[in-house]
Amino acid sequence: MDFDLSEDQRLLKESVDRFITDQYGFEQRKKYMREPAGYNPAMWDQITEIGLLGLPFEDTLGGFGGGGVETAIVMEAFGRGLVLEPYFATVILGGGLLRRAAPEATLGALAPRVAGGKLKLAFGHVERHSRYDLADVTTTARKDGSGYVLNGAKSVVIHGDAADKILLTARTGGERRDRAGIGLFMVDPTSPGVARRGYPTQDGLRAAEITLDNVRVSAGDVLNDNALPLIEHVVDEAIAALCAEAVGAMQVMQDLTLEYLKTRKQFGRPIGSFQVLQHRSVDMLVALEQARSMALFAAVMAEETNPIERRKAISAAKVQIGRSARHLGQEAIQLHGGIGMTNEYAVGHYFKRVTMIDQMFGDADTHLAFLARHGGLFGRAA
Amino acid sequence: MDFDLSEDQRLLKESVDRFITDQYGFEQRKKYMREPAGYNPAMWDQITEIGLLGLPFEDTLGGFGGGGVETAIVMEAFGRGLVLEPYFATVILGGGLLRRAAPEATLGALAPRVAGGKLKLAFGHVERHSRYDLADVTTTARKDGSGYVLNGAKSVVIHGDAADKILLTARTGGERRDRAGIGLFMVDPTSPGVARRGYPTQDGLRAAEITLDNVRVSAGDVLNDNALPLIEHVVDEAIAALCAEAVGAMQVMQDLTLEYLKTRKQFGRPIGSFQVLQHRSVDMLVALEQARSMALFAAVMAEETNPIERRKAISAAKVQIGRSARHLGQEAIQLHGGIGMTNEYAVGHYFKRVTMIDQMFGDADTHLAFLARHGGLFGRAA
Amino acid sequence: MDLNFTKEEIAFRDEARHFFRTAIPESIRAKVAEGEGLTRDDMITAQRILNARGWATPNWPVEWGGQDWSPVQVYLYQDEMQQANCPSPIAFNTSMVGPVIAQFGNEEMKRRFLPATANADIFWCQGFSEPGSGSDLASLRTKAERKGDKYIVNGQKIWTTLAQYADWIFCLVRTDPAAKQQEGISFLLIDMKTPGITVRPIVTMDGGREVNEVFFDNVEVPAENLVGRENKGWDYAKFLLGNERTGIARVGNSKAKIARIKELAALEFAGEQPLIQNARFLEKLAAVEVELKALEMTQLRVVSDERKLEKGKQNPASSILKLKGSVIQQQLTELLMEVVGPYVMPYQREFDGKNEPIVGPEYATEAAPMYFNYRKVSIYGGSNEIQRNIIAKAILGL
Amino acid sequence: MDLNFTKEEIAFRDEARHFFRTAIPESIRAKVAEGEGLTRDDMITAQRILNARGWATPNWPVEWGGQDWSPVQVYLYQDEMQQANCPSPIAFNTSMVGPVIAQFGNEEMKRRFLPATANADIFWCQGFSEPGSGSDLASLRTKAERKGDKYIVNGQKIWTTLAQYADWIFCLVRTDPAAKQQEGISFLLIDMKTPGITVRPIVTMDGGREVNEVFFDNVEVPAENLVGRENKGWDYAKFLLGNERTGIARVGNSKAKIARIKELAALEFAGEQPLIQNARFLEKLAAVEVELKALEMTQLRVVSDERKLEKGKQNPASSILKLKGSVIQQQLTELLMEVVGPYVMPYQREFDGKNEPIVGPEYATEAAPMYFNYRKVSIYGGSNEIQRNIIAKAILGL
Repeated sequence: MDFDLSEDQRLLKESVDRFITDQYGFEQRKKYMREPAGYNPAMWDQITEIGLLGLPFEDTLGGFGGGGVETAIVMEAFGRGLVLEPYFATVILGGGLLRRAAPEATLGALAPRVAGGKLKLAFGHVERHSRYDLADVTTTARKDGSGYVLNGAKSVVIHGDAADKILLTARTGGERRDRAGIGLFMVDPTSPGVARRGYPTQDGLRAAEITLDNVRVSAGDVLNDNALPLIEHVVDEAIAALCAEAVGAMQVMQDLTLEYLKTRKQFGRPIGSFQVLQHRSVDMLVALEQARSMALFAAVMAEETNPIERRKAISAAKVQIGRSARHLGQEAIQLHGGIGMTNEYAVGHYFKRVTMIDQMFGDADTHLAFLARHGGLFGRAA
Repeated sequence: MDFDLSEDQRLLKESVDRFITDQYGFEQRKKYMREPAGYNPAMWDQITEIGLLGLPFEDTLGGFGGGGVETAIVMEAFGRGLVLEPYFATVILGGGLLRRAAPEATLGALAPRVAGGKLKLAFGHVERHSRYDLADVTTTARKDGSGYVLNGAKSVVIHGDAADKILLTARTGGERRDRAGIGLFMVDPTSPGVARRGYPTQDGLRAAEITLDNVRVSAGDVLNDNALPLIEHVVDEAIAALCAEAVGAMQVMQDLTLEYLKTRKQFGRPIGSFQVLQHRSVDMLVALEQARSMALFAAVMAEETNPIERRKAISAAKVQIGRSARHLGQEAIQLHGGIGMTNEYAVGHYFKRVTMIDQMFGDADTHLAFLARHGGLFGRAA
Repeated sequence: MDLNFTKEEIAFRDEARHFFRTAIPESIRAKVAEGEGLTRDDMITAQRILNARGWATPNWPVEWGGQDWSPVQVYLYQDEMQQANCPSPIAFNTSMVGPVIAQFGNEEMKRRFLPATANADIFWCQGFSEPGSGSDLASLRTKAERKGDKYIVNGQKIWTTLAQYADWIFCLVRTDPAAKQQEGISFLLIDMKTPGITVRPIVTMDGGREVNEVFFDNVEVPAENLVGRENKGWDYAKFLLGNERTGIARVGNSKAKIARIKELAALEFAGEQPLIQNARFLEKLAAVEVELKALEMTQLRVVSDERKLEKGKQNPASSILKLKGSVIQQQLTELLMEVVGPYVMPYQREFDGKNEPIVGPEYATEAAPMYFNYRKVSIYGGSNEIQRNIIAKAILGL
Repeated sequence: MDLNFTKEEIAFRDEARHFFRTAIPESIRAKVAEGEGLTRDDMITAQRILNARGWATPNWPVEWGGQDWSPVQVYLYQDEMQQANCPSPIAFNTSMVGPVIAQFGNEEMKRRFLPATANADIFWCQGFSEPGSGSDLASLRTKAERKGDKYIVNGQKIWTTLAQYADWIFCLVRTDPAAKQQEGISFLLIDMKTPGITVRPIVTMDGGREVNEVFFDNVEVPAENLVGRENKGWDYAKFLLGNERTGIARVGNSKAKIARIKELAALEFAGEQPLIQNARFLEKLAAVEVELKALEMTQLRVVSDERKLEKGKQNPASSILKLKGSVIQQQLTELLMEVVGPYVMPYQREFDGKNEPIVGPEYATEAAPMYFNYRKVSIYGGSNEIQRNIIAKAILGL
């Protein structure tokens, strides 16, 4: 066992960290957010240049074959910067789906374009009443010649308004909530019958509602007609990535809070000298370190091939991150007092981001229920 | 609405409080515990003299017709003293069952003996696998002439070894866990076929295991052959009484802790001057006041005739008391440090008592589940 | 002891329930239920309806429009108002500056301000906090120098709620810079239209614009706008902060939120069932309901005790009302967010956009902003940490 | 980064697993699993089995019987030992006094004590706390006056765990009453059979007799029993307390408890189902499992970091191990009590009674006492409050 980063991982970390430090200060980010796209295209180009867009792909496809640890390195840094660009949607979700669920030809054609920054992706899986159930798909895919015709709607498609192509689930067979019969399709948002409406999210990112009215999908854009287990694996990888991002965001909240406690004076002394605030900072540290540990666990377990073991581990991580982030975030606001409530100050933005991360792909209690249903993490006595 | 005590209630409170203050100091209690019976018969006589044993009965039966508030007044004081005598078993459970579930003739014959301190009672309702379900009765009552023959066993019968008569449930019909067909019988523990084994409980009180091997019960001792709803009402009253007792015990833990914080010195100053311990004492106060409020609510709602409203209110109180007592008790021990862990010092005894109260008639989470299942406390919008 | 309401109390409750649900426009109550911000007009409209009935200022002296209600009536009035999602009377007017003027102002000042304050002809805001003085209010530095029949005010206030709506501001200002912290402070009424006053909004993290900075640059204030005596402002501020102990728990408000949560949980699905049938969700909600019921009982204990206590004394249980009340309010916003699920994500506060149709169910829009916004309830008005400091000293004697 | 164990590490783990589950008598391991107290003989038996294999003192210098294990091996050793419900080597011997003697004692002292300590031929106890000095250890007052080649010791120690089993006690004593608190303290080894020593048991609230008061009344101690230099005892004590940072989380122990809880939850019924099928119970347990898994990962991060850190430095994450570990251990005792249900009530510790047959299921007997007893894990060895003080200063710089 060895927690040290490899030489390549260390170099990756250095370059991502440098990018965030140099380009993603809080004031810089405010400017990026005001761009028409809701993010800064120049930053997208820089992310492309550093080579991060190729993360999940083999080098023959323009990538560098990164796994869970590499993803965590990038996403933790992005969490520190609260990166606005559609990296998670394009690379982690989109790239992951291409890699795990698309025919080799499609992967071969698209991966280089993703890696080169030419193709932005998004993944539509939420529906009006699906909540967090990936199998709860009512959007229909009716076979039509060699292709399909789609009808339905997808909600809260993260960075759906920036995407050049939308990957989405539609039912090719079976009943609502059946695990079988869930196809994965690629849709051009400019095609006839596709309506797209973008909007900002609570955390300053972007999402879109997508409606599909007799949308024709050609055979080449049918990625998979029965894809749920593969989608689940990609979602597990995505959750692991979000865990790492949340840890980055939590670290900043912790740092900001400590900084504030050391400088803000009340009753003639730094408020960090008050024992109550000291102890509560320590409990924040505990929450942070526990979350960091589980994000690491998730990064490693995201590659596990036994699906139940993998999903249990990922659920456990999502529980820990959700609980730690809620506790740490609420305390960070509380210990800042009034200034923490304002939009001008950074801490609230991190708080909003981790709150939204808890909502993505199932909140802490939803994952706790899954974990409990499958017997927990530790076996009975040997 | 009026929270003031009536004149009678005030007099009752004064006399019970005086009894506890004079007779039930912690060192005195230690001595009583070493008596062969596990309590002090002289105290039983005093309780009789004050007239507390007649609490639930009408004055024609030697009592004073007390209700929920009177019960709470007595039990809160008894909680402060950690009273060892079988008052709860005899009067609250036994007296309550006689009053609500026995034929008038039986009540008329026995109530004066209870009120006069001549008849101690206990109630057997727990079985090996029943947990907290009063309807989970496997002890059988087979009709035999005008009486019944009982077979089975009852567990953890509180003060069962002191009781002159044991009231207990046995199934006269229906299947295990059916609500119908649960009879209430009175058994003489010295009768043929009854085996009784007494033992101390964790909190220094006493209980007994009772086994029944073809025990004949005459018609006069069959209190009721289908009694569950009535038993539930008595158990609700008993829970309300335990809530009041727990509040008394919590108040003492709070007082002991504050006293300790003010006198114990570390690092050259009273530890109560440390802000962290101040804030934690305040959170203990919050727990205590919330519990006190709900014990009051329970005292009043114990008389409610709509069984679902009554049971929901009582469950809510048991939840609050269970949670408050666990929090306050654990903190009381923690803030005392080592001394709080010892058997010589009082606080641990209160902690053990409130821990056992949580176990009686369903722990906090069991009652929370009941409450949730029945729609909670507050209605939907009018 | 009788915890049932008397026949008269029940009649009063029913009267209040009927009044709040019929006299106050449905459109305004719906906004309160959804957690949408009220406009200035909404607030004034509601207050004038209450005032027309004499119910805007029940806590004031009777001669100035107050009601001689029992504590139980006051409780029922608040509880029904909050449960009906009726906006409370503007707190700055009715709970804060009004009682101070009624208690410490001279006759001239009372006549000038009290009727207009009750009827919201004047919309007040409060100038207490300053950038350097959060929990440590007494360290404030905004200065008022007496020059002839005027005070010249210079300095800055912060966290001034609804200053953008306000006609007047009541301020704590330092009139004696040499005096020790709490001495040398005065209580001054200032017309917001006076030259030299600048209001700068502070956007909160939920996107709300409730709070402001207010700058004073050589603002001339007539000396007659001084409340009571110079350098005694700290006493008046303590009087002000000591009012309204019971409403602070906001029990009726939390009851309305629980009703709302149950309503919405019947519309949202978790798997094949509506969420309202999900045992785990119900248990989480029930756990808060228990705490709320306990808090309501605690509040009633305090209320019922009030008439027996000396003026100015408090029941120890009253100290926990704000602490526990704030936590319950916050927990309920968490549960509301949980009900909504993925649709909490779209950000669609109207002033941000172009009045496009709503994304997702309408009730989803305010769920996350309300969660973010409610973090304030344990910060403003004396943070929960300060509350614990005070209780530890005043009640526990530590 | 590779979080898999190497082939060598797996082989070591399997070897440890096999050893602990076969070499240590089942009867002893069953007592640990049930939470029953071990007898002195049990503890010595287990330790001698470990020592025979060289596994009683892996953390000692190799020349005195230690193992040159990697941090990962140390972790695996502890984890497997705890999971197998094997008693840990007597901590006073192997983690406390042994390393101090090995580090600071002279050759003569090492030869005299170390082998006997490793083999539990001497059973040690620890004399640090005093009645007046709980968390404030440096305020201790037990006094050792040098008289010729002897020290004369007078004073009192408290919370002395297993003093009733001990042959020797290692004590902090004040040798220079004039010096400032932490100076003037020495580290002294005292034979418990010396005249003038009285041991008085303190019964804890669970009925246990683990801890004692130890009184010293003119106890004569040969000067050669002084460890290191006079008045340097505080440094040695700090060294001692700084050891064993990782074992303190007791992750393996908590894993064993979870296994036990699941085993018992299959035997107990809640309604028609065994408790192990009750969703709410499983979620409560799973919530603790998540925290435990996180703690295990935290511990592994610390372990893996150890070889890279300077001797004496710590990974910041190490600071949370005791805090979180103690809370998890306590939560698990609550869940164990919940599994057992009404049968937690009978009190039947054997020394209290007449060896009657057990009431209720055998596993029920220790559930409540263990809950009561485990309150100590957040108190002893530096309370969690003191831990937070230290972390706030040392790690957070507050």
